[in-house]
Amino acid sequence: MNTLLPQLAAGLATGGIYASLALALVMVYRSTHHVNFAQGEMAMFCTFIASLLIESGWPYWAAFFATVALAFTLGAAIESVLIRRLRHAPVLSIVVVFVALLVILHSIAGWLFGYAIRSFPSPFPQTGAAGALLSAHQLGAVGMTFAMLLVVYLFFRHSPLGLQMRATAENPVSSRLVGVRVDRMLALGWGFAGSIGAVAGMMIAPVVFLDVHMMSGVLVYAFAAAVLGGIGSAPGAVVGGFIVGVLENLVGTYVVGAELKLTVALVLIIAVLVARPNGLFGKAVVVRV
Amino acid sequence: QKKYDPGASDTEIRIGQTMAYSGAASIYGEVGKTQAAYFRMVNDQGGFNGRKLNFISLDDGYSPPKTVEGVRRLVEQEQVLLLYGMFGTATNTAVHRYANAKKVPHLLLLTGASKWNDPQRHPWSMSFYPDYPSEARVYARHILEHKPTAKIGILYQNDDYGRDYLRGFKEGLGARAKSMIVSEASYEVTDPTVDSQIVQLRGAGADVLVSFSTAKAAIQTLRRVHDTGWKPTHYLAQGAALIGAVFNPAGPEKAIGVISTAYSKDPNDPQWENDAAFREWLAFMKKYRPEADLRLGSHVYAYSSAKLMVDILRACGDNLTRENVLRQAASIKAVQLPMFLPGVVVSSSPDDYRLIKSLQPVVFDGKRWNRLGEFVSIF
Amino acid sequence: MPRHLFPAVLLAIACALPFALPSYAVFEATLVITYAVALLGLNLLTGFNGQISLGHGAFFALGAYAAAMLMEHAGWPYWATPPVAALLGGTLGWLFGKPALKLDGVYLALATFALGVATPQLLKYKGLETWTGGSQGLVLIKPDAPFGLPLDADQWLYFFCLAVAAALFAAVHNLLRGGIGLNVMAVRDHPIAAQAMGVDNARIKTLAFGVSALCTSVGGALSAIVVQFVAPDSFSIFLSITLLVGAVVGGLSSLQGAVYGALFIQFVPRVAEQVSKSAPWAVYGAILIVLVLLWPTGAAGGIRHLKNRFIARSKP
Amino acid sequence: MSDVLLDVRGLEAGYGNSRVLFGIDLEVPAAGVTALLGANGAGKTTTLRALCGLVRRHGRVTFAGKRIDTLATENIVRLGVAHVPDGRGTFAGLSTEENLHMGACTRTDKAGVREDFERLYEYFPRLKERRHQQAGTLSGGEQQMLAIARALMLRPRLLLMDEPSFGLAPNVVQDIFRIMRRVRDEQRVAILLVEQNAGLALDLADTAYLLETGRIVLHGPAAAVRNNEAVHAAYLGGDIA
Amino acid sequence: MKYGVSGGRRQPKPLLEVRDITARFGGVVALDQVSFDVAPGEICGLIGPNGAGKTTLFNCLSRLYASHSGEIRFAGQALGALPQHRMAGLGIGRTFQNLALFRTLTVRQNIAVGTTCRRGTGWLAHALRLPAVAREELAQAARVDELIDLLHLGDVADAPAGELPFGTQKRVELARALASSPRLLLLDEPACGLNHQEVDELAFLIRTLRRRFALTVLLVEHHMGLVMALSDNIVALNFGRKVAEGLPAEVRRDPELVKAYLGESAAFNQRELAL
Ligand SMILES: Nc1ncnc2c1ncn2[C@@H]1O[C@H](COP(=O)(O)OP(=O)(O)OP(=O)(O)O)[C@@H](O)[C@H]1O
Ligand SMILES: Nc1ncnc2c1ncn2[C@@H]1O[C@H](COP(=O)(O)OP(=O)(O)OP(=O)(O)O)[C@@H](O)[C@H]1O
Ligand SMILES: CC(C)C[C@H](N)C(=O)O
Ligand SMILES: [Mg+2]
Ligand SMILES: [Mg+2]
Repeated sequence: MNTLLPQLAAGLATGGIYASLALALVMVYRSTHHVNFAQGEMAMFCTFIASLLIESGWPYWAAFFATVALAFTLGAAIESVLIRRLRHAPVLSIVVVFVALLVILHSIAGWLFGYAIRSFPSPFPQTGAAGALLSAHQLGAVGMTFAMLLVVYLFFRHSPLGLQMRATAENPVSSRLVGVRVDRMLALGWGFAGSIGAVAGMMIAPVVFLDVHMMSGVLVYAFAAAVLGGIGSAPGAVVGGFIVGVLENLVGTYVVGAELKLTVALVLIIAVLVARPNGLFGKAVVVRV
Repeated sequence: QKKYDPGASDTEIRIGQTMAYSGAASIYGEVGKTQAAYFRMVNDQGGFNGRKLNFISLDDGYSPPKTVEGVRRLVEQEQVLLLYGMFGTATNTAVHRYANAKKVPHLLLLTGASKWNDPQRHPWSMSFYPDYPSEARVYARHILEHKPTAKIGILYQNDDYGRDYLRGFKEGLGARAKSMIVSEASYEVTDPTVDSQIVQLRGAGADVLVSFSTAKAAIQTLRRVHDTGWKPTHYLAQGAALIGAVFNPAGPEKAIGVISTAYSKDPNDPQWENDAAFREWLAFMKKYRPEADLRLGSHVYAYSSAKLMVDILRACGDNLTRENVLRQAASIKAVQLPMFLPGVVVSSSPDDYRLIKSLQPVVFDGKRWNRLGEFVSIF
Repeated sequence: MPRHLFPAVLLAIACALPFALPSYAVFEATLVITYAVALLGLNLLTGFNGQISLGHGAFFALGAYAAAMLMEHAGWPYWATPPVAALLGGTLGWLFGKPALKLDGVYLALATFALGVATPQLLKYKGLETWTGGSQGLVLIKPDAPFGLPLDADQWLYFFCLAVAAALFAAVHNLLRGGIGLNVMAVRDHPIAAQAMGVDNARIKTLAFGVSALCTSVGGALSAIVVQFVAPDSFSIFLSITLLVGAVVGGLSSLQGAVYGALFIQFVPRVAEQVSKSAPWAVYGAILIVLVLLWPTGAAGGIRHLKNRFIARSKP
Repeated sequence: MSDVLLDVRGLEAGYGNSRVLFGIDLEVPAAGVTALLGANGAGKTTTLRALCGLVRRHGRVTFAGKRIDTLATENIVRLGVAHVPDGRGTFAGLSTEENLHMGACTRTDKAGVREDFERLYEYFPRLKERRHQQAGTLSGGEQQMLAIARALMLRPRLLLMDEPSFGLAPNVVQDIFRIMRRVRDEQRVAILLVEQNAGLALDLADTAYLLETGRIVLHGPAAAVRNNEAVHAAYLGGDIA
Repeated sequence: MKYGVSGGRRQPKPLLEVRDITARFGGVVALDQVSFDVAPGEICGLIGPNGAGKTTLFNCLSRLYASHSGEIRFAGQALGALPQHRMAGLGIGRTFQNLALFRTLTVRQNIAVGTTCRRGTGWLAHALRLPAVAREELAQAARVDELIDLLHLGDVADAPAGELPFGTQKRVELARALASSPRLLLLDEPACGLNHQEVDELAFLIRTLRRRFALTVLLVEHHMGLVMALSDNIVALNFGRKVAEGLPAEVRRDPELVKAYLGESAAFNQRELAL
């Protein structure tokens, strides 16, 4: 049996997973110029809440949108309660706070929700497409990723709010000087990123199953995908996600075996970055002297 | 005639442990918590011989250097009488030599690597978990007997756990290993999915799938295998063959036909519903671990292990020296633990540290485990 | 305050410590020293040179395995292994610094992160199993004090590590206080201007990477000697992150910061565990956040600030 | 003289532990130009920053009768205070056009914004040529034009200008002063002008203040200040004309 | 023209030769076939409208932009193949239009970085703090102190450079550039943001420096008073092309330049310097 096609399909499906979380990273990067390492855990946390809602009898879509809204609030709250106070702190201090958030959310989730692995429903039909390359859920999740991409892309490209967010991330002082409510923009950026993350989580959970560790693996790949695409570029994140997913599978199957596939995939990604230091779709911000 | 080593006195016995309460293996932290709960129950019932158990369980995050630190703290600062039930192969390996040099009992470890059964060189270390390679040999033998023409695909976790199994399995197949195994695929615990590995194994034409994996990968495997319409005979390591923690989330119908081995009662198996031992266990759990998730498999293990520990200490009487603890641990005579399958007895002798000596091959029918032939002794 | 007073006092206290502490605490103090050496390297790179590394655990692992394999397979004495770890770490760090030149910001962060992620896999790799011990790792033997010194093994190792650490701290201190140190910081503050002033950015950055990896490797080697065990699970990406956290919380761009950071790495998780068994890392995270809010530039920065305030107040 | 638009009383400001302004009193009339002169490091930039709430400040500042010394920067701006900051404050990663859009981001009159775009491109044809270019790659002078244009996009009532001629070619400097005159007259904008080219500034201004190490040491009608001996020597050069 | 080395550019060997330099950024041609010479000891003014390409030319000279066509020779040596950081060692020092100080370093440290290219000791020597390092540092400190005095930076010598007023930062940049003992000094708008008196002082300073350190200066400036007073020779750019070259008195009357750059009536709003 030829495995190339199924491997490609499996790669695309996992790639879609990476892409969806990568989009959340891009969202927060674009609106704050930080890479939020806690993004995955925020998504995991929200997915747990969705799971609780569904278990307590909510219809899927009601739980879905409630979770998206809640994730928005969570994101915005973290920004306005915590990150805001660090506005003048060095970048690495903020990175450390992200790490702190990551371990806090992870630890609290373990404490609240336990360590058992749970199934999470998919909104897409459970067609028994035996033998098909991709399941309905996988197709649906990829579709959802594209939908989010479109929204993020149009938002930043063509909406005044998107422009203000980009400007805020780049130069908060100048933004204030043209009347942008910077605090609100940053909170919104975190909120949107939280929501995207929650959607990503709810699309990922049916595939990888829901537990507190659900995102630790995904985050590594999502980070790689977002950076490969050129952090800050939404299409880049999605393309990056697919590339990482497929690359990893092909390397694992045909080149070095599963043991070193992540290593080799990462080496290849870094090689690409050395040739294109701003990622595939990123553009350099030139600093003139 | 009372005799004491550090950690023991007229009023208490100190027991030390490091456990993965955090980190990638934090699911095993539940074991430590249930063991603590068991000791609490013993104390509530008055302890024994007037002594209370003081159980000090530290978090090592499944990181060996942390284990070293923790164990040294337990032995040198907290002055425990013995180390008990510590989790993980790498972590225990890190303190293996230390415990033996210091002559501190290092008992009932939660790891099934074969190195723990080495009474000559490391008399102070003893595991309580079924030996991984031996279990793997059971599967190998089963395949050789029932499906001698099998084309085998193996999925294993890329660490000492998976590799120990893999080694035992190949030994079990012997000379036929080369021809029968058509593909091996490993995964990392951190891999988000095992889809690619499943595609690879299926692509190699395997009609028998052997998974030496832990819970998460096992669930994903069951689901993926089912969804793609692949129908191999599926052997699954007993640590991941759990109805509540693995089959139910994956969908029990997807696990029909899974073959594994068992030595204890699966609490999510309806056949034990009215079993006295099960009910006692349930009552204990309800009272002392009310927040615990009973779907996890680890509570039964923890309960049995803690009970055995208490039995060993009881057997020591008033001679609570480290040497005596070890002597008692190494001379257990055919104990039937309540939550173990009827017929699985625990025993040890000074030159055989393997406590669990037989396993029951079982097959899952979508609801419960069914015995598959007789007990198999493992050596 | 005379320039050398602070390190001198510190050294004096450090020398007295093992006689005042029980052997377990001496062991812990030795671990603090090994982390401090590792953080010294990270601090040089990330604090002084502005190159972020999310993967310094890799160099720590390199040093640890170099030491362990030399002792296990080649029968080397423990004291001969740190120089080899230094050489290896320095060379590999320098080599890694070459492609890293092209990258900065998140792109460099990813590259180093990848290094950290790949480390345990490489250590487990089957092809190297005969030397690395695979996922089982290698178990070492603890050395006793030589020359019949009246010290137990823990005390002796403490002094051994302290000596190595003091030498490295002194060397890095020398390096950073002169012209080279200025160049290292100039490249961080304004690479274009630095270049125009005649600073060879590429050289400075790769060498900074090399020296940084050298220190961290030595830290790893010492830690292997002290812990007497190496295994892939000890060097997961979590170690790299922990090192970064330590470096930041201790205070970047300050050599003292490395010591504070090491204390944090060694003791804060313990404190957190004592506060809450059920969610220790939530406590850890909370402590981390409080520290960063309190001292955005790390403990070293905070202490400097307090000192300035004190001096300002004590002046009429 | 027209009524006072911006009224500053006892303004103090500083950075960290160091104080820079020690009680400044200042008035800017509506539709008038007020010049603020001072040596290097006197605190001119800090004064403008303090008015906008970019640095910690104390004192009483009223704008159009409303206290603004407690407001956040963005809310001050939304009242109609535009600031051409020192160092230009370019959004380096955005295009020239996006930078201008940002200037108008609080405005809701689409037609007016479109009109202003045309007008500003007419003032600064160079910016029109470069409108899709990443603003960070513009030359220094081009970025300065952009900063001025961006501030004008707000259609402010008060314009705080920190060295508008900074890095501009002589003919562009003349243009800028012409533009300032026009916005003052046509749009009735009040201007607080910090400018090293004191000759031009005093030509345009009605009143002038002289700042020395954080204190106003001299103020009065521009012509009078121009004739002050000390001012003349330091800011204008040569003999009193 | 009291101090000008007039006729210097007719000497057989110019210090700097710029030949047909072209620089492009995407569609923008920032420099288009620019050629000119600068004689040793000369102060050459480089003027032109905003965006004419002056800074770009500086960046080509200090090799910040590596890819350009044409040739630049400094003291007879082609710069094309040399890495950027060698420029300081060859004797080309520069300041920047937009401040480029090391913001967290003190003024003294900033200036000391300028002496990098005069340092011979390496990493190992520093780590072991060999006597040679101490000797070198002593010499370097002397040089730094001299410049601090010369540029009146004594009061702020130990303050972080990023917190100083603009004009002071410009002086620090100048000191830093001088610390490398350059032969050719590239000044990009040094008078920007200075008041009249400060510009006067700057003019005086530049002349003093030239004499004292035998400098050749290439000066970009929009302050016509300063350019006209200082320059021996002026090169004018517009849209990346050289549009005029000659003595200040000639160039200031060039009708095209007046229109494109100086503005009507050629009134130098910055009055002539009293020199
Ligand atoms: N970010 C800062 N941190 C600390 N001190 C500062 C900062 N910015 C300015 N200062 C100090 O405040 C004082 C006033 O500076 P300010 O920039 O207001 O002067 P200015 O009059 O605008 O001068 P210039 O002509 O240079 O623009 C200076 O002494 C300067 O050192
Ligand atoms: N990296 C770049 N990308 C795109 N365009 C650039 C880049 N660098 C310079 N330019 C363009 O080249 C032209 C020349 O710029 P340069 O900075 O050399 O002008 P300048 O003469 O120094 O002007 P000013 O007097 O305003 O400083 C400008 O129009 C600028 O927009
Ligand atoms: C199932 C577990 C007991 C195995 C564990 N991963 C180990 O390290 O041995
Ligand atoms: Mg100013
Ligand atoms: Mg310029």
